[in-house]
Amino acid sequence: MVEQMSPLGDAYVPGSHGNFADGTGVKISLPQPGSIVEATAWPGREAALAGAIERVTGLSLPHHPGGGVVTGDRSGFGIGPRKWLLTDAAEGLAETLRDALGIENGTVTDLSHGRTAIRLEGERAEWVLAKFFALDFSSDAFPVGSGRATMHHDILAQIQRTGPSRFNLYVFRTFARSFWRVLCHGAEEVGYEVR
Amino acid sequence: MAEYSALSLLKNALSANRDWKPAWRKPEPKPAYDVVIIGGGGHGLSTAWYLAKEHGITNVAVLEKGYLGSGNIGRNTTIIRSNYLLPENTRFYEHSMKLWENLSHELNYNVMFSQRGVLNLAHTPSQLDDFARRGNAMRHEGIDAELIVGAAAVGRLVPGLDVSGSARFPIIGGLLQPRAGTARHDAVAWGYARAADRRGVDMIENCEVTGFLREGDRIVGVSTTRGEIRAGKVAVAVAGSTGRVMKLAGIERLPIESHVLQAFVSEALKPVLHTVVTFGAGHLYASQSDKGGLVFGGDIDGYNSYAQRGNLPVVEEVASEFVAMFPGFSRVRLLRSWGGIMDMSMDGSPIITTGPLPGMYLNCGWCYGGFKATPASGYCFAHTIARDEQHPLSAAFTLDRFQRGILIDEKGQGATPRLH
Amino acid sequence: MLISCPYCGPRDVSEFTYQGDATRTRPDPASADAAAWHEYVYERSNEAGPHREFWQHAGGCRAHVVVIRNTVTHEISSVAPARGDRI
Amino acid sequence: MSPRRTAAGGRIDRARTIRFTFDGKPMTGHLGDTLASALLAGGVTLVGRSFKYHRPRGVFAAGVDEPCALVTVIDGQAREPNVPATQIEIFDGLVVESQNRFPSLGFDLGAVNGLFGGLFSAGFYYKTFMGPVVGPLKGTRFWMLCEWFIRRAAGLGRAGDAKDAARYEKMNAFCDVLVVGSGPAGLMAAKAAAASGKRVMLAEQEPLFGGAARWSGETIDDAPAERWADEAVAELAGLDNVRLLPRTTVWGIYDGNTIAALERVTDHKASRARGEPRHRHWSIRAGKVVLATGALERPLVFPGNDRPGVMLARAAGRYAAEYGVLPGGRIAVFTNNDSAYRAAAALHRAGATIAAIVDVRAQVSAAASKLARETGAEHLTGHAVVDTAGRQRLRQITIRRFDAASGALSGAARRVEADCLAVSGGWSPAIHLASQAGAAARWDERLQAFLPPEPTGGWVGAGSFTGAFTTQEAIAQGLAAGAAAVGATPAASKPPQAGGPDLDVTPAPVFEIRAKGKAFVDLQHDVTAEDVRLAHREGFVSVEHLKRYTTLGMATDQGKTSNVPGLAIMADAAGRTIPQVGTTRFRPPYSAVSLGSLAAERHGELRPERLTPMHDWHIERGARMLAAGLWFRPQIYGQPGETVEQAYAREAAAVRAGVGIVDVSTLGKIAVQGPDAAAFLDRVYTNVFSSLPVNKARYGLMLREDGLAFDDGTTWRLGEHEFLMTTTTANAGKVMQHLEYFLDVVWPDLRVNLTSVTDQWAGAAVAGPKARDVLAACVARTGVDNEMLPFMGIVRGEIDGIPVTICRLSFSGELAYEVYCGAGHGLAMWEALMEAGKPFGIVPYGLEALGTLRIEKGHVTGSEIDGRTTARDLHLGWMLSKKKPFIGSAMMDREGLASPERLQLVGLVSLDNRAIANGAHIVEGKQPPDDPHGSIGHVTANCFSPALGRYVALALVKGGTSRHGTRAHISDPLRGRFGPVEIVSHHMFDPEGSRMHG
Repeated sequence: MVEQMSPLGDAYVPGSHGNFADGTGVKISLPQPGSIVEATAWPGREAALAGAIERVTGLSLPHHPGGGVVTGDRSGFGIGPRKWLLTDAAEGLAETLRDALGIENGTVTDLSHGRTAIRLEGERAEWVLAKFFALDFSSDAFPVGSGRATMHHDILAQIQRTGPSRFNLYVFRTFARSFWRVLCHGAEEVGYEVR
Repeated sequence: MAEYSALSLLKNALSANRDWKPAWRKPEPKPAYDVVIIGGGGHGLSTAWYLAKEHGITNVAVLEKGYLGSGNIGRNTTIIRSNYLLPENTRFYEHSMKLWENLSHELNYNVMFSQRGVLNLAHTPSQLDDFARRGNAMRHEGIDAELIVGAAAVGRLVPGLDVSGSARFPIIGGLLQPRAGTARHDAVAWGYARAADRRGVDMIENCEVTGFLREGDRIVGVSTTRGEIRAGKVAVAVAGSTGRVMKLAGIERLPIESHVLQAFVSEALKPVLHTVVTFGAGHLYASQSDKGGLVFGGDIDGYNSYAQRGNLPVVEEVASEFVAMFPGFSRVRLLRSWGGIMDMSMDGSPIITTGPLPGMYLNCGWCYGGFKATPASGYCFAHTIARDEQHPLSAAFTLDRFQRGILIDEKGQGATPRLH
Repeated sequence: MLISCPYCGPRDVSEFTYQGDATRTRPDPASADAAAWHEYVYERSNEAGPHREFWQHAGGCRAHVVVIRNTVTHEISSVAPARGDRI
Repeated sequence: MSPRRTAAGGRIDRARTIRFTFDGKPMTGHLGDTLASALLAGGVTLVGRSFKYHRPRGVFAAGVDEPCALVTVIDGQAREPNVPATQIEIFDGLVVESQNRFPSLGFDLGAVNGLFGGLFSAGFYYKTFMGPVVGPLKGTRFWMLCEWFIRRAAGLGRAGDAKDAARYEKMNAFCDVLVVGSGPAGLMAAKAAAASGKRVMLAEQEPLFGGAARWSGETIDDAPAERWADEAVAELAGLDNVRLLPRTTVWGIYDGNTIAALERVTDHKASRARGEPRHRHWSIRAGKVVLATGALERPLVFPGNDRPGVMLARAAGRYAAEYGVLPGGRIAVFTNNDSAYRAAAALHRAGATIAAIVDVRAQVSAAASKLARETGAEHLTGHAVVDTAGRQRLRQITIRRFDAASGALSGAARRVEADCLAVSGGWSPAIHLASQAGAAARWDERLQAFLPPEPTGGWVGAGSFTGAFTTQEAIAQGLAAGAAAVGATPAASKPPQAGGPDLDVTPAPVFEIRAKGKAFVDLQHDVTAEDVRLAHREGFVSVEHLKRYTTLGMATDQGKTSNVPGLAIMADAAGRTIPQVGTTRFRPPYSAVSLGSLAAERHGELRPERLTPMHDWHIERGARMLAAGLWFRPQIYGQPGETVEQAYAREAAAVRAGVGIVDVSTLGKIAVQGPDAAAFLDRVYTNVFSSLPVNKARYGLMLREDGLAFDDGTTWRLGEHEFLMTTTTANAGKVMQHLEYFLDVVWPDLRVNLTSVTDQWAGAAVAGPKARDVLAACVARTGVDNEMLPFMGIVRGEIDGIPVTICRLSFSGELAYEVYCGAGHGLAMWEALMEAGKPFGIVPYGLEALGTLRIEKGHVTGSEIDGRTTARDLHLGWMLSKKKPFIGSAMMDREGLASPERLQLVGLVSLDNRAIANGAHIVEGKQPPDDPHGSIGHVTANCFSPALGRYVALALVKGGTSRHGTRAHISDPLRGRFGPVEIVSHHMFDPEGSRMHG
C-alpha cells in the first residue's frame, strides 16, 4: 500500500514551542491510524452493527450516546444516532466491516483519508481544548473512552477521550492544516511539544 | 406650534428654554377615525404623514402599544441606501432616498441624514463582478454607484481598513453609493410624529390593540387597552409584531417570520470612520455616529424570536469581522447591544397591500431594510390606503406574489427567511 | 442559548442550524393542490409563545430535532429527535 | 511620599514605587494603586473633559461606575480609549493620555461650548442645521457641513489604527455555580456552594476579592473584614472544585444561563508572557448563577456638582481605606443617608480634616451622629449644598438650610472651604445582570431603589444586590444563596458575625437640590436637571424618550450613577412616581468590553482555510490562488510575462488541442448508501436515477421546494446500494443539509445514509483529445478504452499502486475523465498523471480556463443557478421528469416561473473584439442615462474563447431564446464600457457534443 501523506505540510514543526515557564503543557501529535471508518445502523439494527463491530475489531461498544472504548490499536465511539466512528492502526477496516455487516443492517463508509486524527495530551489538554470547543471536558462529564461530535467555528470535530489527559480529535482532512495551526497557537500559552 | 429654526432656538435660549411646547400632543383617542394605523413606529408614522400631506386625510390615529418609535425605528443601525439589484427594489428604495434627501425640510425636523456613502467591500474577483452587476443595475435605474477597484483605492477611501494583501480575506475593491448614508433614527420617528400632529393626526401612545372590530367580513375598527376605536380603514404597520397582531384578526399564517437582529454600539470615539462600510466575507455593516460611537450589526440570530434579545454567537461573529476589517479597533470597547424584531419575508422583499381582509391594509416583511424604507413605505402605503390600489413603486410588493411565483428574491435564497 | 440534543446533551446554539416551523405538513408529493403547497412552502404560524421548530445539530451528530421554544422568552420546554427514533 | 498618602493600611505596597506617565508627565504611585488613586495621591484633580461643554472633570468614583476620569492607555502602537482611571492598575512604564481636549487638558478651547449652554439644550440639534431649501447648500448639504464640525467636537478618545500585537482568546467553561461578586455575600455563597463538592466559579471585577470587606472598616468574626475576606479566598483557592477569576467582569447573561465574562489577564502587567492573552473572553455555562453584585452609590444633583473634587462618598472612603490616599485635605460630606458617615469616618481615620457633614435629613440615626461627632466635623442636618466654587478644582461649597419634604431652601447661604466633597444620594442595587436575564425591576419605596424581582430560573441573589445592605444580612443571604444554588440546605453552624456601626442606608427621598446654576445628572454627557425638565416640556416623558432625547445614561458608564436621579427629576416634573416613568431594561454588556476579546482568535489569519491535497503543488508551480468560500483554488498557472487572459487562453487552448489537468477535489462529495438510495435520488433529483446501471454516472439537477433550480452535479452508481453524489463546490454544505433534512424529517422511513466524503477523495479531471492516452499510459488493472470506459462509465484501477476510481465525464466538452483516489494519495496521483502526461504535453489549468471551457460549451454553474433561475431558464427543462414527483415539481410551474418574460440563458459574442465584462448589463439600445430602465439582462460569465477566437459570454436575458441572432449592446457604465454583441445560443462550441463522445 502507498503511504498516506500528511495534510499538514509546513505547519507540522516538530519540537518545543510556546511558553515553557511552567513546563510542557501539552503534546500534540499525528497518530495517523490506518483506518478511520464511519458505521451506521438502520433503526432497530444497532445490535447487529455492534455485533459486527465486536466480531471484526473486538471492541465492545457501549450503547449510551457518546459512549466508546479504546483498546490498544483500536477505538470506537458514538458520533450520532446509530452512528459510530471506528479506528484501527491497520488499513482495511472498512472492507472487513462492510462484509461483516451487510447492507440490510447498515452502512460502512471509509474515511481513512477523509478525516485526520490529531492527538492532544498533557496536563493542560483540557484547558487548551476548552479554548476551541464549548464542551465540558471534565472527566466526570467526559469520561475516558467516550466521544463527542462538536465544532470549532466552521470545523467539525469528533473527539474521543483516550486517557485521563489524552484526547484524539478527528477533523476533516482539508481543514486539518488550518486547525492544526490554531491548535498550536492556542497551546502556546502553556507550552507545547510537537512530535 | 412653532417652526424649529436657529432663530427659535436663540429666542428660547433667552427665555431659559421654558417656552418649548410638546413635540406632539397626547390626545385621548376619539371614538372613530377615517383611518386607524396600528403601529407608532417609523412606517406607521410616515404613513400618517403622507396620508395627511399627499392625500389630505387627517382624521387619522396612530396607535402605539408603548411609546412612539419604540420598535425597530429606534433599534437599527441607521443606514440609508438604495444599492439594490432587482428593479422592483432599486426603484422603490431610490424613491425613498429622494424623500430622505429632503426630509428634514419637509418635516421641519433635523433627521440628520448624512450622505457619507456606503461602501460594500469585495474580497474576490467574482464578488467584485457581482457588485459590478448590482452597481450597473443601479446605474441603469438612474442611481449613483461607483466601482472601486484595488485595495489602495479602498484604503484611501476608508483609512484604518486592513487593505494589506495578507488579510485572511483581502480587500480587492468595493461598490460605493456616494449618496447613501446614515440618519438619526429616533429623530425620524419624532419628526414624522410632530409633522403629522401639526396636520391634526392623533398619536395615541400606550394603546395596545387587543382585537379587531368586524362587520361581517369587514374590519371596521379595533378594540384597544384604551377602548374601542372605529375606523373606515385599518392599516397595520407593526413590523416584527405582524404575526401577533394579524392573529387578532384571525389571520393565522403569513409569509413572514419574526427574527431577532442585534445591533451594537461602541464607546464614543473621535472621528475615525467616515463612510458606512460593509464586510464582504461575512455579514457586517458599520458606521460612526455623530456622537462618536461605532454603530454596527451583522446577521439576524437566525431563529424565530419576539424577545428583542439575541445570543452570544452573533456578538462574537460580528466583533470578529469588525476587527478583521479594522485591526486597530481591537481595543475599542463595545458599549451596548440590543435587539430588534425583524419581519423576515419569504423572498426578502416587503409586502405593501390592501387586505388580506376587507377594510384592512398590511405593510410588513421589511427584513433588514425597514429603516431606509421608512419614507417610501409610508408614501406608498398611504397611497394604497387612500386609493385602494397599489402605488406603481410598490406594485410588485403584493401578498399573492408567492402563490403566483413572481418573487423578488434579492439574495436568491428562496423561502428560507433566515437567509435573506 | 443551549439546546439539549437528545443524543449529545446540552450544546451551544452555535452548533445548530435553524430549520424553521415544524408545524407545517408537506402535501402528498404527487398532489397538485397549489394552495396546500403554497401554505407548506410559504406560510408560517410565526407564534409569539411556544413554537414548534426544527433544528439540525449540524455541528455535532447532524440529527434533526424538534424543539418547543418560547419565542418571547427563548425558553426551551422540549427537545425530541425529529425521526421519533429511539436513541 | 506624597502628602496625600496615609502612613499605613490598604492594598498598596508603599515599598514599591511605580513609574508611569500622564500626558507625558512622569508620575509615581505604589504597587496596588489604580491610576485614579495614584493621580489623587499626586495631587492631580483635573483628569478629563466632559462630552459636550468640555468642563473640567476629576475622579468621581472608585470603580466601574466612573463617568468622568476617562483616559487613553497607550501600549506601543495600540491605543485603548475611554478607560476609567479607576479601572487601571498602574505598572512601571504605563503610558496614559487625557482625552477630549484641545490643545491641552488644562486649557481646552472646547470649553467655550459651556457659554452657550442655553442654546445647546437637550435635543437642540433636531431643531436647527436644516439649512436652506434652495441653493448650493440645499438638501442635506448644509447639515453635512455643520456635522463636520460637530463630529470633531464630539467623541471622547481616539482609537488606534495599528494592528494590535496583543492576543485575545475565548475560553469555554462549565460549572454548577457561578458566583458574581466577591463581597461578604459572594464569598459566603462561594464557600457554601463549594462545600457541596460541586464546581464553583467566583468572578470579581476588581483585582482583589472581598468587595466591601476591603474598605468597610467593619470586623467579621472579630477580625478586620479585609483579613476575613483574604482568609476566605485562601480557603476557596485551596479547593479543587473552585476556580477564582479576579479582574473578571461578568457582563452578560444570555439564554440558557450562558454567561459572558471578560478577564483582563495582563492589563496590569508591563509585559505579556509568550502566548498569554491580553483579554480572555469567558463563555460560561452555569447551572446556577449567584448574583452578589452589590450596589452602586448615586450622587445628589445640585449646582456645581461636577467640579473636580466632588466625588461619591464611597469612592472617597475607598481611596482612604483601600489605597491610603486622601482625595482632599479638607473634606466635606453631603448626603441623604447614613452610608456617607462611614466614608467620613474612614477619611477621618486616615487623617483628613472633615470640614462639615451636610445632611438633607433633619434627623439622623444615633450611630450616624456618633460617627459625625468622632470625625470632629460640623454636622449640619436639614441642610443642603447649593453651589460649589473653584477653578479646575473644588475650593468652596455653599450651604443653605433645606427642607427635605418640600425641597425648599431657606436662610442665608454659608460658605465652607473644602477641596473635596463626598456625596451620597443613596444606593442602587446593581441589578443589571438580572435585568438582562429578562426580569423586570421593582421599585422599593423605602430604599428609593429598583430591586431585582423574585429570582426565577437561572439565578439567585445575595447581599446589597437584593437591597439588604448590612454585612450581616449579606453573610446570611450569601450562605443561603450558595446552598440553594447547589440544592443544599445551609449548614447549621453559626455564620460569621459582622461588627460595625449600625448604619441605615435608607435615604431621604431627595435627588435634586434646586438652586441657581447648572446641576448635572449625567456627568459624562453633560445632561443637566434642566435638560430633563425640557424633555418633559416637549413631551419626551417615558424613560426611553428621556434617554434618547437627552442622551441621559447613554455614556460610557451607561448611566450607572445617573439613571435613577434622572428618573426622579422626570417623575417630579411629570407629577408621576418613579416606577410610572419606568426603568430601562439593561442590555449587555454591564460594562464596556473590548472588541478584540469578542473577536478572540476568530478574526484574521486564524479563520479556517480549506486546502486540497494538491495545494502545495499548485503553490510551488506558481499558481495564483483564488478564494472560493473557505477553499483556495488555482486561478491560473501563469508563466513569466503572461497576463491572466493570456494564461487562461493558453491553458484552455491546450486542453482543446491536447490535454490538460485540473484539481477538482473541492467538489462536494456525498456517499449515498442504503437499500433505498436509488429511490431517494429519484425524489431529490428532477431526473431518474433508479434506472442508472452500476458503474455508470449521470448528470443530475436538484430543485428547491419552491421549484427553482438549486444545484447540479454528477452522481455515480458505485454499487446496487451505493452512490457517490457530487455537488458544486459552493453548495456542498447546503446540499448535504437539504438531503439530511428530507431523510430525517420528511422520509424517515427510507433506509438511506449520507456521509460527507468530500475530504476522502482527491480528484483530478484530465481533459482533452489526448486524455485517454495519458490515462492509458499510467492506469493499471483496468482498460480505459471506449469499450471498457464509455461516456459516463466508471472503472477502478491503479496509478502507481494507488487505487483510483475513474469516471468518464466532461465539463469541458472534451474527451475527459475524473480520476479520484484517497486524499492522502492525491498528490502522488496528481504527480503520476503529470508524469504520464508529459509526452502528451499535459498542462495544468486553473479556474479561469475551467470557466472558459464551460462558457464555450454553455454549461451552467452557480453564476447561472443563482437561486432565481428555473430549470427552463437554463434550458434544462429536458431534465424535468414527468414520470415521478420530485422536490420542487409541485411548484415549478407557477405562472411567474413560466413567464416568457423571464431571464433566459443565452450566449453573447462580442462584435467589437473587446471583452464583455462579467457584471455588465445588456440593453437593446442606448446606455444610461439616456435609456432609463433599459436593462434586459446581465452577463453571468465571460472569457476570451480561444476555440472561437472571440470574446464571448454567458448571459441571462429577458426572453433570451427568442433573441438568438439579434444584436444588442452590453452596457457597463461602472467601468465605462458600451459595445455591440450578438445574442446566440449558449451552446457556442461543438453544440453536437461530438468531441466528448469521441
